[in-house]
Amino acid sequence: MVPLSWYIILSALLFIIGTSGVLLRRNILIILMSVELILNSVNINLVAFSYFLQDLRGQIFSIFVITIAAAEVAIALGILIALVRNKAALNVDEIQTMKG
Amino acid sequence: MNGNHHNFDLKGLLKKVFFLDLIQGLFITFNYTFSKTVTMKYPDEETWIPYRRFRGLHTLNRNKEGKELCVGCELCQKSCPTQCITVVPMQDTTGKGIADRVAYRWEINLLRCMFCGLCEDACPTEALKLGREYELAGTSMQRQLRTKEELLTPQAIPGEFEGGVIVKARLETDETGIKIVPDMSVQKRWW
Amino acid sequence: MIELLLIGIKVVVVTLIVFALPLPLTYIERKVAGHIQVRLGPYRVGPHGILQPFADMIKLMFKEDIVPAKADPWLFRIAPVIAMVPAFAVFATIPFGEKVTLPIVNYEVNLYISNMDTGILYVLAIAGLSVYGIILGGWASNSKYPLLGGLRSSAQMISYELALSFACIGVVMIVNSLSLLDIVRAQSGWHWNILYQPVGFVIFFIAGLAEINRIPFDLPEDEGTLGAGYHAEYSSMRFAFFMLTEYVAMVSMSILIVLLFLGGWDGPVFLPGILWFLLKVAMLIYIIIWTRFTFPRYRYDQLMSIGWKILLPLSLANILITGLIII
Amino acid sequence: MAEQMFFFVFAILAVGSAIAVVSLRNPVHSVISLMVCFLQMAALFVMLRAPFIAVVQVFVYVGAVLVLFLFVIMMLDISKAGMERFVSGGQLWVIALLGVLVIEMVLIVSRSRLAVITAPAAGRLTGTVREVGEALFTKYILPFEVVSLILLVALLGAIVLGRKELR
Repeated sequence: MVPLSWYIILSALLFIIGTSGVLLRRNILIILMSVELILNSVNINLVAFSYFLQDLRGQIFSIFVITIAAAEVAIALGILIALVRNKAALNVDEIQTMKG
Repeated sequence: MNGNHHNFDLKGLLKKVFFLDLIQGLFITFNYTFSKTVTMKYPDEETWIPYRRFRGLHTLNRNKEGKELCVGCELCQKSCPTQCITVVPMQDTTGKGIADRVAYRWEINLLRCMFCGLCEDACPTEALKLGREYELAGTSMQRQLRTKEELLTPQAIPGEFEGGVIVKARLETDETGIKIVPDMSVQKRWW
Repeated sequence: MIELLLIGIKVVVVTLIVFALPLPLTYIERKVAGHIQVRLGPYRVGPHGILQPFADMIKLMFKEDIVPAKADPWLFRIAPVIAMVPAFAVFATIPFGEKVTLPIVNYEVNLYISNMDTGILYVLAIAGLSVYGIILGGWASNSKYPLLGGLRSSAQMISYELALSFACIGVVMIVNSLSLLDIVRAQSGWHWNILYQPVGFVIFFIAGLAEINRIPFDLPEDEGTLGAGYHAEYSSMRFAFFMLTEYVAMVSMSILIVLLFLGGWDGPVFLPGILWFLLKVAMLIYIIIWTRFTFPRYRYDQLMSIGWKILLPLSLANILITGLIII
Repeated sequence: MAEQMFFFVFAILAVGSAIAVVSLRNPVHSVISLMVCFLQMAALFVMLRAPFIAVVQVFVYVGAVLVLFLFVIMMLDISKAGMERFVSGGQLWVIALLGVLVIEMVLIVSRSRLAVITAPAAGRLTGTVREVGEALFTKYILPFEVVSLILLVALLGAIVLGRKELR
């Protein structure tokens, strides 16, 4: 059988890979994808605990995470489209002004 | 329901809700599915005999005594827009003067011919006529250079035949190319 | 052990059948097209052109496989496969009938590979994945028309999958299960869902046509305005894979409609269930082909407004009314 | 044993594709890697007896979110973004920090009580749709409604953002 710690280590690895994407890349699209990766690594954690502790709360919570992530992506991509329409920049370092 | 005020179109709405127009369209195509097809099964089973006005492969005519009508006047060569006709005239050796000029060579390059029929119009003796053979595909370039001797042999469809019908046919393949042999006994109109 | 072997055999059989299905389907489609247009359709290869699909197959196999110079070579090559895999994966949970006893070895066999608890959700989720092949094929070609085809496909898929899933929910509410087997069992004895969910059926059928890119919603490969759309740059077997995907998707969508709304293998007893099932599927495939040669293609903005302004509210209202009736 | 083998296949593929997501230059390639990663996660959810979550994962993430990503990427001109040089010299401390984080996490997990928890032999939790649905609509109805409200707001927000400026 697969012990719980393996799942947690996997989820930690994915979390760190996602974090490195957010911290190292400057492309907004990649950053968004990395955020998705982070959210998903948390999901693995939740579902794994739900299984090993025989508690449904983990699964319920991961459904909420998925939902919120979908909403977040819709909004983020909407903002991105509006941004590119005005500034034509995909690099977060180039987006500094607050007056859109 | 405020039907009276806004000229409420109940019939139109029902039509839209139940897709009546679409279903009507489906029935039309369904009827066509089982109607008789108009496709001609060329070249395997049927072929088209064109009308007499059709401009196909050239033919050189003879008069009733079997003498060539072509006098080698070269007018067809002059009138040809693509210059695909070559005529070399010669004196008739029987010695009856200018009227007995005949063609020594009469060649047409079908690769260049566009079947405009100007040569036919230019011919003063009605020797040249664009016939009704249209299966001209061949396997060699040489085959597309037709000489006088070939053109003098009468074509499969007799000249006086009215045409404009579909007849039964048979596909034959030999080394010169494909041949569709019409069987004139069973004829039908295409419409 | 024998169970595992049986599953393996079933997978192979289903895959082979599904792989071979496009051959007769292309022939039937061309014949139906011909006769609707008062033509004959293919006629020369074999008697009544029955060998035409094999001729096409041989031609496609031996054509040159061209990858455009500026295309993304890796994605361009893999896109047809990405399109094809989900179309086949859908069949993992599709039931074809109840248990049958094999005649010679006297062994009972289930006519499905697996009966998932989440059957219908799985089918919809996997069917939604096949859009990846189209999008990536369009993008990787690095050419204008394929790109537009891919873009259209992605937007179309997102807007019609919603209506498609919502149309299923009505059925799920009546049957109280997501498993396709349960859904079919609940319909036995002429309790077909089309009688209880006529609106759901119409929405599912229309959205399904859009989902599998058939006329009147075949915008991604619109010959009139986009050349051939997403597969304009494809040739040879990669093109064949796209065609294969399209036909397999048509089959799976017909099967899904039969399972959800037309009672699956339910029918009068004088024929075995599997034959009823195949008969219904064949009829739906014919209807889909028939529609293709009857209706013109929708314009893109019309497509979007139908999806978002008509089908989606209608399907939501359908769920609401179904819920009220059930309560 | 077979389960461990499957876990390793899925985990290695997931980690590999996750690394590809953050390291590939072309955003489209990143999306494809992310798709692979999410599919592996769905497989892991199935292994964790949560088939419903797995299907939702495929449905929402792979079927909708990533398609949305592709749609947006195809609308943008990514040729400029593809030229980005993504690990500059000044960011080496980030990599060092992340390395420390990895070691720390592995240590914590392996030293803690978690390492000894193994799967329950016969759990009362089956993860069926019915179970999840009943919990969602009875015990967790308030969060569910809040989430649906958030989704509605997000929908409106996306529509407002996507609209062309009205002047």
